[in-house]
Amino acid sequence: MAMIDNGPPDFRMYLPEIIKENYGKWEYHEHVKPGVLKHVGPAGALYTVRAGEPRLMSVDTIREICDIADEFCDGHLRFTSRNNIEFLTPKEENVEGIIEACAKHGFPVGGTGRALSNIVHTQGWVHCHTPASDASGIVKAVMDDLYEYFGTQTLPNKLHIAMACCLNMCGAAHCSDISIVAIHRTPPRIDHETVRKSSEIPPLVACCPTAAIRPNPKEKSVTVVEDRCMYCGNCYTMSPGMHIMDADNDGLAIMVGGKVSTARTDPSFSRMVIPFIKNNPPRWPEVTEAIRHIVETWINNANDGERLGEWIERIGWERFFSLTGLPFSELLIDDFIFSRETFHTSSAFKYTD
Amino acid sequence: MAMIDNGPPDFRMYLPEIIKENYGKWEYHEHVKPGVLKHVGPAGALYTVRAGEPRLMSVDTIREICDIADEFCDGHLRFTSRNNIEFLTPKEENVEGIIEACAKHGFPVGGTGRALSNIVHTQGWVHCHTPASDASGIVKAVMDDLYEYFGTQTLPNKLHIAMACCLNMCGAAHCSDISIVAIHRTPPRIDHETVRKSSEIPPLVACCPTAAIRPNPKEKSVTVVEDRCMYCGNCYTMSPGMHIMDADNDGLAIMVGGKVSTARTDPSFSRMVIPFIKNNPPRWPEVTEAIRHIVETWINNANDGERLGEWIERIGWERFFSLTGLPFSELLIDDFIFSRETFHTSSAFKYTD
Amino acid sequence: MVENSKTPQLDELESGPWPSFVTEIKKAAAKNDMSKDLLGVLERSYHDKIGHWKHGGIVGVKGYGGGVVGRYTDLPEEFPAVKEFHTMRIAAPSGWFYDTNALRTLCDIWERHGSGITNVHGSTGDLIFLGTTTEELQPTFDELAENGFDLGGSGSDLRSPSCCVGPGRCEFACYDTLDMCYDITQEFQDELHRPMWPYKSKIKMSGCANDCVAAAARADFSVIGTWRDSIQIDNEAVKKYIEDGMDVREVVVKKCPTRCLSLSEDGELSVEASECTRCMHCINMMPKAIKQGKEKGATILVGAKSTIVQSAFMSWVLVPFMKMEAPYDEFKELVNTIWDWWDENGKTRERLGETIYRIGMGRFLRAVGLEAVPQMVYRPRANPYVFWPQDQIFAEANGGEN
Amino acid sequence: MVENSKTPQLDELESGPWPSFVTEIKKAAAKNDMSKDLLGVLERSYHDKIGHWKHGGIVGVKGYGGGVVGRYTDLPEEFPAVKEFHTMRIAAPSGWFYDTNALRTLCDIWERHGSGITNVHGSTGDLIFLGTTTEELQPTFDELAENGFDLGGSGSDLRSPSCCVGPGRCEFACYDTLDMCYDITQEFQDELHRPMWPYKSKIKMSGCANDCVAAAARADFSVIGTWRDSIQIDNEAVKKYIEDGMDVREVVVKKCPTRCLSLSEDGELSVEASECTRCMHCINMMPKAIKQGKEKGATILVGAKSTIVQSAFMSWVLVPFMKMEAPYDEFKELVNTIWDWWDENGKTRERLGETIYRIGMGRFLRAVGLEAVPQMVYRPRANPYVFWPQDQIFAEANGGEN
Ligand code: SRM
Ligand code: SRM
Ligand code: SRM
Ligand code: SRM
Ligand code: SF4
Ligand code: SF4
Ligand code: SF4
Ligand code: SF4
Ligand code: SF4
Ligand code: SF4
Ligand code: SF4
Ligand code: SF4
Repeated sequence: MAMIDNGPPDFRMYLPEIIKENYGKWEYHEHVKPGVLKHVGPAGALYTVRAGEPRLMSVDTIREICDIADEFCDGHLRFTSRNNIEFLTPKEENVEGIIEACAKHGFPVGGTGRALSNIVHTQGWVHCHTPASDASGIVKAVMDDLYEYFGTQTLPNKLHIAMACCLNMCGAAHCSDISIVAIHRTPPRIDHETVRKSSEIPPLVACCPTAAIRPNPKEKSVTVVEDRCMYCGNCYTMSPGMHIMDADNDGLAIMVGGKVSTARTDPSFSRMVIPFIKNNPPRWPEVTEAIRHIVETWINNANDGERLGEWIERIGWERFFSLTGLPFSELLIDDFIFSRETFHTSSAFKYTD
Repeated sequence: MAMIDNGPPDFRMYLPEIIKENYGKWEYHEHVKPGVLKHVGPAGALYTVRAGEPRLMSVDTIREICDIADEFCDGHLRFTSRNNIEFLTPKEENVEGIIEACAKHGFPVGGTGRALSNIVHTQGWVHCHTPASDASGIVKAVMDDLYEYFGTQTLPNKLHIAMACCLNMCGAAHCSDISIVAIHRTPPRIDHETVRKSSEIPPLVACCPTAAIRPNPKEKSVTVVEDRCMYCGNCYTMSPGMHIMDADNDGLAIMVGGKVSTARTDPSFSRMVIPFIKNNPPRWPEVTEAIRHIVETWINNANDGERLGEWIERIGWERFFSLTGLPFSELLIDDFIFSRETFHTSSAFKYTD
Repeated sequence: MVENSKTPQLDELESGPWPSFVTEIKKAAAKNDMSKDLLGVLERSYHDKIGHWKHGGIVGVKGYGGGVVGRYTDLPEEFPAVKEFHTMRIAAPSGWFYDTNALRTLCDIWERHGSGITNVHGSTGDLIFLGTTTEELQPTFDELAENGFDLGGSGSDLRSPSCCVGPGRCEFACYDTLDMCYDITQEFQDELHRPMWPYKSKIKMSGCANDCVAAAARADFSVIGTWRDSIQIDNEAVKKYIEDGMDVREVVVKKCPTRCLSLSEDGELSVEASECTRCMHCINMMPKAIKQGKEKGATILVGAKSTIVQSAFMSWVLVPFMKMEAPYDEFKELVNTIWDWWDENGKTRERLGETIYRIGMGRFLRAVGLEAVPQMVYRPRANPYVFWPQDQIFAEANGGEN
Repeated sequence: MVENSKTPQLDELESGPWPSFVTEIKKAAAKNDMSKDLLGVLERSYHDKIGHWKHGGIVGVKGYGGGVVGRYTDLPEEFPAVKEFHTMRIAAPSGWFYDTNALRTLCDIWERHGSGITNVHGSTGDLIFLGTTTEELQPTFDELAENGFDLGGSGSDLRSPSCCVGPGRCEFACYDTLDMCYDITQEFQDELHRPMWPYKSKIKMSGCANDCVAAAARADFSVIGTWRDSIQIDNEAVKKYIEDGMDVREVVVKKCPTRCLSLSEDGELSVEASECTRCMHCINMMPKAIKQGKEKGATILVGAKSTIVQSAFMSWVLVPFMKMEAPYDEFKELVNTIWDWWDENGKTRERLGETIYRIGMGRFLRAVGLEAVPQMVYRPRANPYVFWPQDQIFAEANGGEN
């Protein structure tokens, strides 16, 4: 058993020489051009070429990436926290070669500075058991549609989009500039047989955040007070007998305005602005259109340097709805535990029609 | 039974002529001097002299007030939403006479503009059944102490103080620049005999906001899980057998920074900054001292026009604590339903020692 | 200080410049035994650091369920005159306007029937007769009624509505607060006098967003005056303020919360009207130069209350703009509809705001038939936990719109 | 598009400029049956608009409780190769630094044992091997381990800690995120591999408040680099920015959230250091002219998590400033103490933040022995509902301080 608990490999093994030398001593950075960063330290400069990848990758594609890194970076590279590849080299002269190689292999270069970066996303229909939509497919469609903003740096500020394929919201969708969240909308359909066989009743009853689940002694299973259910799917995680997926009624919600950095304004949650868009695979045109519309309204109205949420908070959410023309409805008003803090406890607001 | 449901007298009967003429047509107002307002309309000017009163008044004192109004105001007067008297007259020449008469009868003139106004307060030991302190006594002590700010208009902005004598917080103590709130700190002592005789058990159990009350079938009464009790006294309102008053442990908390107007900033709650000061009648010197200290720190540090809470929100609450030197403790951190919104979810804060 | 005073502690509260309530009680005590005993009970509280009043059986006057708060001292042997010591809440005229006749009449009635001590006023806005016996309640009421007065609310009923001075003395009043307060109080006499709800309910009216009756903090229905169109700027008057030494940029323009004011180099002030939230700041600072808009009315907010039980709530926007003119039918209908809903859905001792919070704005709005507007919230929900109306989504699934 | 393709819907996702995951699956499917069947299952989902995976029995490797997520298709007859299709989470090196050797080794192992499909990376930060059979789990693990790799977390354990690139390529790193991440991951191998808690727990490290791993949003322990002293301004460099056309007043000074920067007429920038909240904005805008302070360390925040069950939480301040140097003992002790408390007090499926919220910061702080500081809250409580420690107040009543 000597080989358990290795832990991850020591990252130090993988650092290029220039990083070892400048480690912790970096002085400044420059945006050379979209997708290319230059970091300078006492031992000289490091060039980074950032390129988008599909996240879901075959081993062959990873090998192609390795080929590029071998050719231009002495075999050194890293991935970013948003699933981009970063080719690392001290040689300025290699930058163009990397860019060309990326183009050849279909890896778009960009995602730096005031750009759209890659969408952080989750499993969806590819692998998860509770999704209300696919993740990779929507991400592909949205990135295709907003492609122009990945390779340029002309947005008001960074644009970080996230996609989560159910209400568990894996990733940081709850604090992203834009998040696409797949949602269920109907109470679980109970398969008593499976519940009986596979689940203990008390924890299943206890798991429901709205106390909608009651024991059903007759069936040795449970019942759901449908009126109280908010379709979170937590019960399905507890028991495979609580079928939450619903082909007709699952779909997507759009939330906007979150961030995590403290620059200028504190971290903030994303807020729901479109409660539901039907699943329309394979390219979800209503989703891509809605997102483009929000992004363009932001571009056209924000001040220089304003993240999406900063812009909205400055103009007020009522103005966001009037500028985008998105319909407001009671579905967008919080009615869970922390709703009180969202209520507009002031007669100072802007009119909209 | 013809005489029930009269409703209040029609206010129109009581309006002075100048008000009838200018009714709804006022053009502007001026602060003539502390305690004196001039309102101008098409029919001419109305002078108001505002004077403090103790709120608890004998009929003889009211008659004295009437004497003044008869002499100078043709019998017209009103009271304000903060328990001040307002003598109303179109005659500028009467203003000084009113001021002198007020002085003679001991009614301080002031409370207008950027001043301290009268303290809105409640019954306390004078009449209520659940108080954790007196109200009138503390108000008297605080107004004596801050007297200089009632008759001048040199504060950064208005200062509206409220006093509530138990956690029911009658009045608007929860949204005042400063509020003095009397609090209980120990769980109710149960008089089973009285509970049995006077109270139904299920509503008594249900009334507790923290579910600390359990039925006690043996005693045909209830028990309190002391660890869960937050001493709100709601159970005492439901049943006289749940004694919440406690001579040794009741006392006062100080909350600051609330407001209700929307001018510049939205209405906001007052926040606890001193969790407890012992009852020290008859003049509660620790309370008057604490409040004077907060007021002076505000005066010395706020920008022109800043209400107490606006000033604190601008500098940050951590800075408020360091400037005032008030000790911070976990008692000041919310742990009830809406606590989450108070947690500092950002690494951007100011250091204090 | 009196030598050998029986109230050494209270005596301490007669010194100092602020008028003393102790002096007041003593003044009444000179003529009245109840007040004398009140002084005794109170001195005892100052000594014991504990209250000496308890509630007991329900007391009141014929035909009413509210308006009287019953109190009994727990020291009846020592202070027999306040064995029973109930307060009566007297409905005050709109804006607390009186003439001396009215006040003297009230004083005379109270001197005859009670302690001779009052609160002018209680924090809901009633004039309070502080303390009398059970026996005297009805006679007091009868005299009051004969003279055109009435009781206010207490218990689980509508509490006495109150309002700011408004058009009676203020250029900022966007509707007739005084008239509306009188009108609705008359309209809802039954709700006010006969408790029937899960808990109390309050209505307060301020003529503008300065909110001089703190309606936003302490009324289940807060009616705050506002306007629909642009503020009106008189640039001649602006120049006058500047000449008189006001730093308009610093104290007005920079403090506008929405930054929608601008001051040109040559002192012209202008506003981007659509972005103004009508916060009142600029108007407060330059009442002669900036006037409110012309299309006036009120915002209706709901839900405020103090701390017990769920936490304090401030009122939030329900109707962004409503014309506010007699006979206030739209408002009355709204209030009636909401009371009905609350009466049906509220738990005992649950205020309107708490009921809406518990059940959810979505369900509340659908039930009372109001359309959701973004002005109701500072920001939309941060969670995806929508309670989807099932019938609606099934209709959609069968071909409707999403 | 392929004629008579079996995957007409997925084929649509091969067009467009962004690299296609469908192309990737097809690439793997050319060599591997599991991937071929994955393609089939996925196409079916695109048709049915529903997922076709279910969880089932717990699967894993010897000695570990986590690291593998078991999955089974609900269409095993049609797609037998993915009857079992479990993912393995491979612990990634700090900052996701690799060399091509390491990556190729991983590719080779996965080609031998699994679908040949990966996620680079999962959103917690693991490199994910997407899909293999139960039988192949142990052999895959064995080969990984032989080559110096290991599994990451899953289930109710510590999830794989992750960090930003930090000192590896960023001048803003206030501590060695890469080293700390490696160090604590090694330290907590047992917690990581053997689920034992009420629920999952996560640690993420960002070198500064830009928070490039979104630690504040999604880690029970968020370690955010900061400093104690003043930012350092190089006014020569400021002038250079001005010369180069930057409107420093507009884009830096005016956007400082605390308004603690000032720019003199002649272009000298200065800071009122005590009022700076170290938000990073000015430094981000002028990295050559403004440097962080010299006394560096980190703020420890706790409690972030996404939506399920009680609502999403963002992390809040627990320790305003902690030196962050190997061997990170103070941090490790803190984390251990808090885990113990949570283990004892947390309910099943209740994250740390939710447990603290339910039990209250006061009780939590007393239990873990931390002193309350105002930096923990945006503002103090708005209610007077203090849970008074009864022993403490009785001690006071008997003569102590208040
Ligand atoms: C490489 C990466 C860290 C890593 O370990 O992988 C990184 C690297 C840098 N970030 Fe970041 N950030 C990275 C994810 C993030 C994230 C995380 C996320 O979105 O999930 C955030 C938080 C975003 C948020 O608030 O929601 C993030 C918020 C920032 C900010 C703050 C921006 C703001 O104004 O709010 C800065 C400062 C700036 O851009 O001026 C910054 C700045 C930087 C700098 C300039 C730091 C430096 O001096 O090297 C790096 C180059 C950025 C660029 O793209 O121009 N980085 N950065 C991540 C690249 C992700 C990607 O592929 O796009
Ligand atoms: C694989 C991954 C998504 C991805 O494609 O990247 C993932 C996949 C799952 N997550 Fe997650 N979560 C993943 C990162 C996250 C993150 C992001 C993070 O860790 O930074 C979050 C939000 C942060 C947080 O922890 O709150 C996240 C919040 C959840 C939750 C909600 C937890 C909560 O407290 O709110 C659940 C629900 C649960 O635990 O039952 C969940 C549950 C799940 C399960 C295990 C669902 C289940 O019950 O079986 C998913 C397994 C999918 C599969 O088929 O493998 N996952 N999950 C991510 C892990 C990969 C990795 O190890 O690198
Ligand atoms: C008489 C009274 C109304 C009444 O019907 O009784 C009143 C009358 C006026 N108020 Fe008020 N306010 C009165 C209680 C209030 C309250 C209620 C309270 O405190 O309970 C508030 C809300 C305070 C809060 O936000 O917590 C209030 C917030 C204001 C404001 C907003 C101030 C701010 O900057 O936040 C103004 C505007 C101003 O002063 O510039 C204002 C302005 C005025 C003006 C100037 C309006 C006018 O044009 O006539 C009146 C003279 C004010 C003065 O004192 O200088 N009045 N005013 C109340 C006098 C109370 C007293 O005796 O002191
Ligand atoms: C007399 C008065 C205080 C005063 O001295 O001014 C008062 C006195 C009492 N209030 Fe109050 N409240 C008074 C205005 C208020 C206000 C202010 C307002 O109405 O604008 C509030 C805050 C606003 C609100 O409604 O929330 C207020 C919030 C409460 C509460 C908490 C209600 C809540 O939902 O949070 C209680 C508790 C209860 O109802 O059991 C309460 C209960 C009580 C009781 C009835 C206590 C009891 O259960 O017996 C007090 C009777 C005292 C007595 O001996 O007469 N009183 N009470 C005020 C009424 C006088 C009047 O009619 O003018
Ligand atoms: S968001 Fe939901 S469906 Fe998507 S990977 Fe996470 S748990 Fe699975
Ligand atoms: S989906 Fe969520 S709310 Fe509905 S029954 Fe299941 S656990 Fe409860
Ligand atoms: S605050 Fe409490 S003690 Fe004071 S009057 Fe109101 S209910 Fe009575
Ligand atoms: S005082 Fe409040 S918390 Fe304590 S038992 Fe009574 S109702 Fe419950
Ligand atoms: S609320 Fe407005 S209208 Fe009413 S008195 Fe105050 S300032 Fe005047
Ligand atoms: S009313 Fe308020 S928001 Fe409108 S212009 Fe004046 S200061 Fe600005
Ligand atoms: S979090 Fe700070 S230190 Fe880490 S990469 Fe981002 S900017 Fe650099
Ligand atoms: S770090 Fe932020 S708060 Fe500090 S000076 Fe710079 S911009 Fe201002």
